[in-house]
Order: sequence, then structure tokens, then C-alpha cells
Amino acid sequence: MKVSRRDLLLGTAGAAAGIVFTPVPWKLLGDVSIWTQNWPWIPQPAHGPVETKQSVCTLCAAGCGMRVRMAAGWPVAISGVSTNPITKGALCPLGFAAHQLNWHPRRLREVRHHGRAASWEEAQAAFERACAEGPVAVVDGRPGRSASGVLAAFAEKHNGAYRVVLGAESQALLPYAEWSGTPVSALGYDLEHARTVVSFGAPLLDGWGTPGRFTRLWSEKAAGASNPELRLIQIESELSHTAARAWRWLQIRKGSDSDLAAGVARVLIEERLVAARGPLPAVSLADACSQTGVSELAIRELARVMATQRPTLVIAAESNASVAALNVLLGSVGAPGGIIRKSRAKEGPVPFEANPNSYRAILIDSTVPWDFVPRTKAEIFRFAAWDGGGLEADWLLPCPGFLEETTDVPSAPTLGVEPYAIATNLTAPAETIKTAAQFLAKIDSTLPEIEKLIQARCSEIFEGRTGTVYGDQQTPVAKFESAQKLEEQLRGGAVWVNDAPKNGELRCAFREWPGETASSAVTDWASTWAPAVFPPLAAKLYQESKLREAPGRRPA
Amino acid sequence: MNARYGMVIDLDKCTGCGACIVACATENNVPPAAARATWRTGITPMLVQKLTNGKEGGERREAFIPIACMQCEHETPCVSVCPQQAVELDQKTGIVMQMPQRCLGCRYCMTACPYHARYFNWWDPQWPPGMEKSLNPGVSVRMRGVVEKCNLCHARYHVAVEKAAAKDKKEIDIADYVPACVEACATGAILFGNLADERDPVFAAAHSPDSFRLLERIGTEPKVHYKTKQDWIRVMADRNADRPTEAQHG
Amino acid sequence: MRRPSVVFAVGFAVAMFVGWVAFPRALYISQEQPLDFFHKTHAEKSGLNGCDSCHMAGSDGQYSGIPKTEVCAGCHTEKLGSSQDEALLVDNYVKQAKQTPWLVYSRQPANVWFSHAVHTRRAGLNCTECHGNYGESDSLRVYEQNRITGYSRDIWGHSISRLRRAPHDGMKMTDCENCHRRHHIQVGCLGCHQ
Amino acid sequence: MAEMAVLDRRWIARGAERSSTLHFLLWLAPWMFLLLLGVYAAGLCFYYGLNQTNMDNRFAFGMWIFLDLAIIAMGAGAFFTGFLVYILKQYDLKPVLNSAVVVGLTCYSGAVAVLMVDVGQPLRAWFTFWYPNTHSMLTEVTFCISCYLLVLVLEYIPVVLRNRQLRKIPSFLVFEHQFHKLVPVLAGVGAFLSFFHQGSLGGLYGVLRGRPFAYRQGFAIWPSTFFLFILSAMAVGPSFLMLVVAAAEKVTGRQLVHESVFRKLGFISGALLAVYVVAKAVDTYIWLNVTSPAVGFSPRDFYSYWPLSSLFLFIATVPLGLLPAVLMIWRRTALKRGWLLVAAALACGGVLLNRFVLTVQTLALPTLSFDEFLSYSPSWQEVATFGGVIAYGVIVYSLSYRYLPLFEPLKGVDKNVPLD
Repeated sequence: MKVSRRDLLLGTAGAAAGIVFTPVPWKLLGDVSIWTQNWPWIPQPAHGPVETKQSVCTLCAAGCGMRVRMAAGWPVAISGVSTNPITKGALCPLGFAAHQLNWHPRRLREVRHHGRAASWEEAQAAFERACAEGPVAVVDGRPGRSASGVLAAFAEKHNGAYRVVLGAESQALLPYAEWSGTPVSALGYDLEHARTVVSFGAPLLDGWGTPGRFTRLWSEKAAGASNPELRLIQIESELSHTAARAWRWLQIRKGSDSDLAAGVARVLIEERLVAARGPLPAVSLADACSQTGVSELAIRELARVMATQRPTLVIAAESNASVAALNVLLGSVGAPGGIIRKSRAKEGPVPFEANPNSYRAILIDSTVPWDFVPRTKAEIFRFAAWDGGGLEADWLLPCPGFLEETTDVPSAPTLGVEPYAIATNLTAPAETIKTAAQFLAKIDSTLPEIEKLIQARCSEIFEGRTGTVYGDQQTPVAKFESAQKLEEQLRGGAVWVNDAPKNGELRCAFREWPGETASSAVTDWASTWAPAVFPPLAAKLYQESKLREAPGRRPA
Repeated sequence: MNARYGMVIDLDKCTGCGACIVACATENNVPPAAARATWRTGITPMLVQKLTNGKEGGERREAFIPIACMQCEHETPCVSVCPQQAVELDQKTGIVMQMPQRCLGCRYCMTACPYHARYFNWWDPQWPPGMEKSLNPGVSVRMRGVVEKCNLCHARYHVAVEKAAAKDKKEIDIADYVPACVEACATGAILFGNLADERDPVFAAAHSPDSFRLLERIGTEPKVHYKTKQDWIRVMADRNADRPTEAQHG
Repeated sequence: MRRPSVVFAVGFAVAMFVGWVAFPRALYISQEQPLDFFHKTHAEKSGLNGCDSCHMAGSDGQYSGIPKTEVCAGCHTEKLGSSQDEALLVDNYVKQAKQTPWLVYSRQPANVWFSHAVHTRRAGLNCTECHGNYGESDSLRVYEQNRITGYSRDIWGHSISRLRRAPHDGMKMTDCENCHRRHHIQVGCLGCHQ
Repeated sequence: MAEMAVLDRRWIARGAERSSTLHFLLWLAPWMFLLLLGVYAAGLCFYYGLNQTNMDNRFAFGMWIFLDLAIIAMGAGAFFTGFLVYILKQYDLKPVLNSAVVVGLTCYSGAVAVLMVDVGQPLRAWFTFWYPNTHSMLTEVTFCISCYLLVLVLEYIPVVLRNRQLRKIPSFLVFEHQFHKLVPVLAGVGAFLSFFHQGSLGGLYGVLRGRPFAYRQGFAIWPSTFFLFILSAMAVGPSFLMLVVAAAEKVTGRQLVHESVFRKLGFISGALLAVYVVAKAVDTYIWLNVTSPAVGFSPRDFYSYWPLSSLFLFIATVPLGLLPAVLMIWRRTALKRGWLLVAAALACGGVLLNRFVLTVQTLALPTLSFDEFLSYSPSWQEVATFGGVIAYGVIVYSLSYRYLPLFEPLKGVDKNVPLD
């Protein structure tokens, strides 16, 4: 029998009618929608046990305590440590997404020589050659670490120079160091006892120093009160986040901080608001007004406020002698609620010089901020975990990223106390990655080992018998039965804080009023952020919201 | 015992640092910004916005207001409009729950929400290669074409529930349940707790005279409260605030 | 009977066959487990009693799932028999300290939050009430995966129509809902989803 | 070409005068292009997602929703004419019934198509039927639209079956004959369904208590916009139908219906429009003086943003509401085809504007005191997708006109029909 067109139609009709009574259309409909809920190109979290580890953030010098949630062996979330006596559980916005940095597209994974891939052997050979030919400089961004010890030791043994790069916050303390002959690393601010804080452009509420230290103080003593216990006066050209939330904001012309300081000093002395009788600044009050664009009335008002609710602590954004001099006038140096000496250290490391052409080569540690670029002919060996782009380094050497290296964390620049913590590595870096210390140790096997140095430091603290260890509970060092126990605790994320130092050990004196200091105001809201790149999620702050300006230099 | 989880946010204490935004994003596997994303197409279940007193120069004042889902208790705008029950007000916790896997992406709920607290996934979520290892296993990743919002860090609630169950307890310990934004706030501006419990500090804070809610007169009974002692902030944030004279020179 | 009706009936019958017989076979891929495993033998020989001697929930309620290779290594440091799977286990996984890539029959999708602690400790359910008496099995059955959704077949259940199913056949949302309804448990979406 | 023309000719009703095949194809060509472009744009949205549009989190609804509301109001002619003819026995409107059905069908199916592009996860859209939220206006819309679409298809079938070739199949003829008895019932059902979802479309925005600009009080569960939408749709439906038929006459160059039909449509449209304008005015008054002040919003909050100022409100009510109403009722103008069409156009414009204000302005206005007034302009993909829908409408109507008896031959006008 032959099949006609009509038969085909009928058959199809039958099939169509039949299929409705089978699972086919219904199951397919369901499964296709389930497919849209599990699209294969959408990543899903891995399965695995979830545990929480405690460590210390090493992205900048602040050394905030952090709790890291690990899933299937990888860090998936970061939070502050409320038991940490300094940060009290706070972190900066960038810190919360820092665990994603290790997968940042700009992560450095292989040695680069003039932008081309190279090997560690070549880099090592080149550096050895340099050492042989002439003096080398080893530049460190965070002195006082065990790693710093290794770098310094190498420089010493190979008649090179160990130099440090100071951040804006440390530089702000330079004048006091100069006047008192105390190393910058031994100086700090006693914010906790200040009752008036006058900030010349320092972003006190926005990532300055150790986040959480001042912000907590401010939220407890100042926020929203019309006559607060802690008066925050922000002197700045723009309405920064700090200026916005300060008790008073005084708008001045950009870079006229020194003039305002001089003006205030004049009023303080002339109106006998302070004990000191001089030296008088060269700048007249009228000049100060015209320079700063602030009315004479406002300056007098400011001076009076500074004098009334003491102790008054003046903080500069960077090195500014005339601003620093105000603290001397107000008697806030070496006094509670002022500039204090936090450690007994006699001399500190030498800052990197302006004209470094005397060096054959310069090795830059990964702790040095990316935008530090020595103007020199010397061959540059730069360690970094991420390539921030836009700068010339002969050798770019990949070093461990976030939580990939065990290192210790000494006191941060602005702190008034002396803590010590150990950041243990929670994940292992790729084999192709080395720290500067490891690199140098390869060249000179006689260098001290970091692990040993950390041990030494721990037993030093143990012998010192002063201070307290803040872990899950607080334990005075005196209570520990062995250095090992103490080291264990520190390696577990606890932090040691030395007892508050006796004040009055600090004396500052200068003969005439310091002159104008050229201002290079740091205005980037994340300028304290050391790594070359931002965590991708940081874009929520400026791209996916209007909360902040997009940062100029760093690619997210 | 049904709980009513909510917040009281102290606007005087918010420094606008944005830690809550980032902490929220990591906790809830919110993807990084797509190349073309803007403040109008991005995903920020917790978002800090600026308040100004409208003046310029030295007279200008600024404050910051964190906005997440208000967890409306009454006439919840998004719940009633969703055609296929992808949103619901949970009886046990008072959390307004958004189920992206049920959502068809009609965005009706977004037009219904007066707080603009809902976000649409305009792009497929993408992370740089390898970064998917940093995803939180407690939260499933959303796909393109669905609406999402703050679920009050529900993954953390799950952990608390499981912990309670392990101890064979019926109720969770509120200390085990702290949303990421609350935990992240450096100034402790966000107070979180059970509004249905008189002994909870959040209860007193929510009922203090200087606390208020956004668009209160619409009658959606948000469970996110705000408080400030500064009149100009109150006037800027609260549409229904009776405008005191000193508000003009805030 | 008239020819048209016959033709129609034929078409209908073909559709029926395709829908009920061919389609279910085509929808699932079969995968062999990396190793065979004998729950029964382990229960008897190693004197382990109860599922929770291997699949336990920690103090914080976290469920351990399938034991890690380290646990197996407790006994299987050396080959305990001549079977091929035994050799595979020791050589490929124990010796190399690698995790066995088990295919989990009851694996729920990423958007599901299921707490064993809540169901066993809090609600006092027995494992068998959802998993069947798996402990008695003396080999691992073939793992079937849905081609479209990627789910294990156990989620939908082995009866394609889901009518007249054996008990514990199927772990779909409706199955959870039914059980919750039976026990008057009220949970919102995010009570079980994440 | 030649044999194609012959084939083409065979499908055209005997005796009906139609343009040459070539001419017809030339007419279709640009519309086909527009349609394909629309399909391509929609494809982009399916493949890459809705980032292809200019919508965003604040403008979650855009041009698509606005125009969907609009064309569905225009398509209301279908249910309303059916209602008039079969339920109210206004048989003199029968001549335009078929084209009313075609217009309705294209408008509704087009709207549904665009909605499928508009949702982020079309493959899950059926969840609405499986897990419906009975409180949601959108659920009501979905159910009504899909059911009514089915009704329109059923209403369209008999028209299709009267095609010259299809008539030859005896069973079809029988079916068509039997089916015809069902049509009045369908008209009834259709009227009911359409009535409801025109309303629920209005309710869509009226229930948004979070958007004081759109929120309205109402009766029972329905806000006042529910009823206003029904009224406005019924008012503008016939107007749009007039415009379509008039356009068809212009394009084909022959008179298709008696002048009386136009006048009747015009009168109905005008009368309803007049009622609507009054109702709308009352509603606006209550809303501005009672509803929105109660939630702390004053007219200033709504109308102080140029260009969406009170001017819009005026335009929508007077020149695009009252005026056409008068023109279509007042004998001096109502008897003149030209005036009638102008009025119809104005009326359609008015409803268009009304839908625009409700959808777009609602989202543009700030709700929080620190929000800003936002603007939005559609991307080319959005425009093209919608252009495709319009093209689709024109094509379906043209094909129907060519091959199906959309209009009964006019006695005394069409020479091919002997006067008996």
C-alpha cells in the first residue's frame, strides 16, 4: 500500500496527540528551566569543609587582625578580629575583598626582564653580577620585620646599603624625629587621650593609620554630638569623607597648610593662649589670611578652640614642620594625648636618598608601594605580587601574594603602642614565586632564616616579660611558661601589645619658626593601600555606586 | 517563637568608607562590576549613598546613608506583586526572601520597591579565571536575567541554625547570626538584632525618639530603622520629618 | 475500521513508545563509580555500626559527607585483598594521597541548603528515611546523570512518571515539601535554598 | 514569476480585486525587512541578555512595557466590537468585525512576543502558571492575556477557513459552519477576559503603594486605574479600528465599509472618551488631594520636573481627551470623515500619552527624599524589536486582507457584485 500525503498528516496528528500523554513535553519543560538555574558557564562554589583561621593583614603596614573563613582549602571571606586591641574588629573596605587578589588578572607569575619572560637563574646571575661590580641598595617598605633583618644583613655583608621608603604617615612624624633625635619608627600619636584633634588634611576617618583605631574612638566620643568629648577639626581644601564627618571643617586653599599653621601660632602666642612665648612665625596674620583664604576671625576662633579643650593633637597629612611646630607650642609633645615615644629604639633605618645614582643596582622589596620609582640609572630589581603597570623596572620578580607568605608584623607608623604579630601563610604560592629574602638567601646561604628570626623575636618578647598577648583571651606575657607557647599563640593569629610607654621621654626644640614646606598633598582615598592593584570588588565603591571617586593610579 | 530581625543604622556614625558594600558582596558571591556596569546597572545589595545639605563651598555638609533591603513587614511591596512567588515574607524570621532560581526576571518587584533596594542581573556573573575558588559555599551564584537583593546574609542564618541543631537547641543564638555588613562596620554604626524581643538592644534603639524609617507614611513598616541627632540629616533623609528651623543652617 | 483512524492510531502508538520507553533512556547518561564500595562488608568486617561512624556531623553541625581518603587509609594502607578495585584504591588514591572522585547519588544542586544536623539531631530522622537502607548494599550501582540539568537521577527518582514510586525514590523539592507538610514544618524558600 | 502570480491568484477570493503579485511583494518588502531587523534585535537580547537594552535598576521597565500597554489598549477594538455585535446585537458593525479580530490578534500576540523578550528568563515564564501568586496583578494579566490570545486565535480560524482554497476541503467547510455557532460565545468569553486584563494592566501600576505617583485607591481589590484602563481601552479601541480601516482604504484605494459604520464607531468612541475624561478628572482630583498627601507627597513632588510637568497632565486631558470626544460627538464634525479621523488619531495619542506617563514618569520620579529625577532613552535593540512587532502586524493584516474575506463586498459600491 502506498502512503499518501493525507496519511502523513494524519499520522503526525496522531503522534502529536500521543506525545502529550507522555512525559516528553512536560519533563523537557521542567528540565530546561532547571538548566537555566544551573547554566554550565556560571561558576558555583566548591564543596568542602568550612573552617575559620586567624591571621594578620599584610597588604599595608597597618597590620590589622583578620579572621579568614576557608572553604575547601581556599579563603572565601575575611572579617575583622573584635579581640584585637588596636583595630577592635575593623578593616578597610579593600581588606574585605583582599582574598580575591591572588587571582587578579594582573597577578605576576613569572620573572620578567624588560617586559619579557625570564628565569630566576637569569635574574640571580644579573643581581650577583651587579653586587660584584658595585654597591647595591636594598630598599624596604616596612622596616622592623624579620624579612627586613635579612635584607639589612645582606646589604651589610655585600657592602651595599639598606634603605627604607617612608609612607606619608611616617613622614608626618619626621620633624619631631629631627628635633628630638628619636627615630621615626619610635614615635607615635596618643590619640586615645587627646580631646581635640586637628587634622591638616590627614584622612583620619578614611583609612589613615590603622583603620578602626581612630574611627572607633570617634564613633564613641564624637559622632553626631554637638559638643563632643573628642573634637575633630578637619582642615582641608575639599570636603573629604573625614571633613564631612568632622566636628568642624575649615576649608583652606590647597597647599596653604603651613601658612595657616603660622597664623594659628601667631594667635596662640599673641593672645597668650599657650605658655610658650616664641619663636614667632615670620608670616603675619594678614598674610596667613590671604594665603589660606580663611578669615582672620576664623583663624583666631580655631586657635582658641585648639587652646580650650586640651590635650590638643595636631596631625599633618605629610611632613610639614610648621604644622608639627604647633604641637610643640601646645605642649603636646611627649605628653598624654600628644606625640609620644612608643619604643626604646635608639636609631632607625636610613630613608632612601633623593639622588641614588651612586648605586649599581637597586633591589626593591614587595613592601615598597608600587608608585615609588627611584630616578636613577641603576639596574632595578623589583619584587611585586601584582603588576600595577606604568613604571619601568629592569627586573620584575613575582613574590607571594595575599596570605601566601609567613611574615611578622611590627608596629604600624601612627600607633602609640608597640605590637607584634605573625601572619602565617594560609595558602601555598606557586613554585615559581619567591620573596626578596628567599632570593637573597639563594645568593648568600649564610643569611639568617626568617623562621629563626621570628623565633628569636618571640623569645625576646618572652624574656621581656612586659605586655599582653591578645588571643581568644588576654594573657600577660609574664603568665606564659615558655617562649614556644607564646610563639604558638602569635602564629595562631594572636597579637602582642607592649605596655604603654612612660611619657615625657620626648623633648622637641627649635630656634626659629620653621619655614614654608612644599606640599604634595596625598588625596587619593586609598593612597595608604600598598598593593599595585585593587580587589575587583572595590569597583562597587566607585563604578557601581557614586560613593567615591575612581582612584587615579590603580587598575581594579 | 517567631523572630523579627532588623537593624538600626546610626547615620551619625557612618563615615561612608564602604566596607559594608564590599563585605556584603564577598559574603553573597556578588560578581565584580561588568565592564559596562554603572551605578544604575551595578549590583550592590548593600549600598551607601550620599546625603548633602545642598549648599556649596565651606557651608556644604555631607553624610552617608547605607541602604539595603528594608525587610518591609506590612504590605511588603515586592511580595504582593511577584507573579510566581519568588519573593516571600518569612514568618519565622521576618526576612523578605528573594529566590533568584524562581524569578523570571520581569522586574515588577523593582518598580514596586520605593527604596530601590532590588538589583537586576543585567550580565552573566563573571570572575577572573581561578577567582571562583573564593566563592562562599553558603550562597549559590545568581544567573543573568534575575532579580536579587539583600537576604540578610541568610547563609549565616543557616550556619546558626545548624549550630543550634547540633546542640539540639530549638532557637538560634543571636550571637551566631551577624550579617556581613554589621560585622564589617568599623564604627559600629549598624545595630542588628531581633526587633520582636524587648530585651534586645535593637528594640530600644528602634523606639528611641531620634530614630525613624524611610517613607514611613507609605505604611510598609520597614524593619531597617535609622537614627541621627543632627536635624539637617534627619530632614534630608526623612521625607516626613517636620522641618525644624535650624535645619536650614545644618 | 476506517483507514484514517488506523493511521492516526499508529502515529499515537509510536509517540507513546518514544515518550515512555525511548525518552527516559535517552535523557540520562550512565557513569561508573571510580571504585566499587561494599557498605555491607564494611559494616560487618570492620565492626562499624551505624552510618554516622563514617558519615558524621561535627560539633558545629557540619556534615562530613563521604569519608576522605585519609579515613580509608586507616585500614587500606596496603592492599587488603586481590580485587582490582582494592588495587585501584591503594595505588591511585591512598598511596598518592588523592581524594576519590566519588559520584554522589544524592548530591543536591548548589542552590539547595540541606543540614543533616537539623534533620537527624533536631528532627530525629533516620538516614534510611531519605537514603533507603543503603548500608546493606554490597556494591555501588551505576550513577545516572540527567543530560540537560546535570542532576543525579536520584533527585527526580527512577520512575519517570513519578507515579507509584518506591519509598525514598526521588529527592525533589516536592518530596521535601511533602515530608515537611506531613510533619507540619513551616519553612520559607530560603529555609532550604541558598 | 508568472506561475507564481497564477498560484497567488488561485488563493485570492473569486471576484475580489487585488493588486498584482509583484505590487503586493513590493509592498511587503520593507515590512519584512523591519520584521527581520526586529527578530535580530530580539535575538541579541536572548543571546547576550537584557544588557542590550538601556533599561537599568531604576528604569526596570522601559519602552517595551509602555508600548505593550499602548498596543493592547489599541487592540481593545477586537473584544469591544465583538461585544457590540454579538452581545449588544449591533449588527451594523459586522463589516469591521473581521478586521477588528485581526487587529486584536496582532496587537495581543505582538505584545506577548515583546514581553517574552522583556523578561530575563523566558524559559521560566511558565512558572507563573505552575506557582501563581494570586495577589499579583501580573498573574492576572498573564492568565487573561494568554487565555484571550487563545480566544482570538479561535475567532480568527473561521475567517481563515473561508479562504478560497481551504473551503475546498469539505471537512473544513463543515467545521467552519459548526464553529460559527460558537463565535458569539467566544465573543462573550473574549469580552470578559479582555475586560479583566485591560483592567489588571491598569492595576499593574495602580497597586504600587511604593510609587505614590501611580498608587490609587479603588474598589475591592482593584485600584481606580483598573477601571480607567478598561474605559479608556474601550474608548480608543474603535478609534484605532477606524484608523486601521481608513488606512486600508487608502492603501487599497477602494471603499471597504459604509460611511455609517465610521460614524457609529466614532460616536461610540467619542461618547466613551467623554465619560473617561470625566472619570479621569475625578480620579486625578482625589489622588492629588487625598491619596498622595496621605503618604506625604504633594503635587509639587510629581509635577516640578520638566518636561514631565503639569503640562503633560493638561495635554492628556484636554487636547487629547476632551477635544476628540467633542469632535466625534458634535454633529457638525462627526459627519465629516476627515474630522472623525483627526479625532480618532487624537484619542489614540491621548491614550498613548496616558500609558507613557503611568509607566515611564512613575519610574523617573524620585521616591526617597535624596533621590534624583532620572531619564532614560531606549537602545536601538529596544526600538528595533518593537518595530518588528509593528511590521508583523502590518504583514498579517495585509495577508489577511489579500487572501481572506476581511470585508464583505459592499452592495452598490463594489461593481463586481450585481445589485439584486
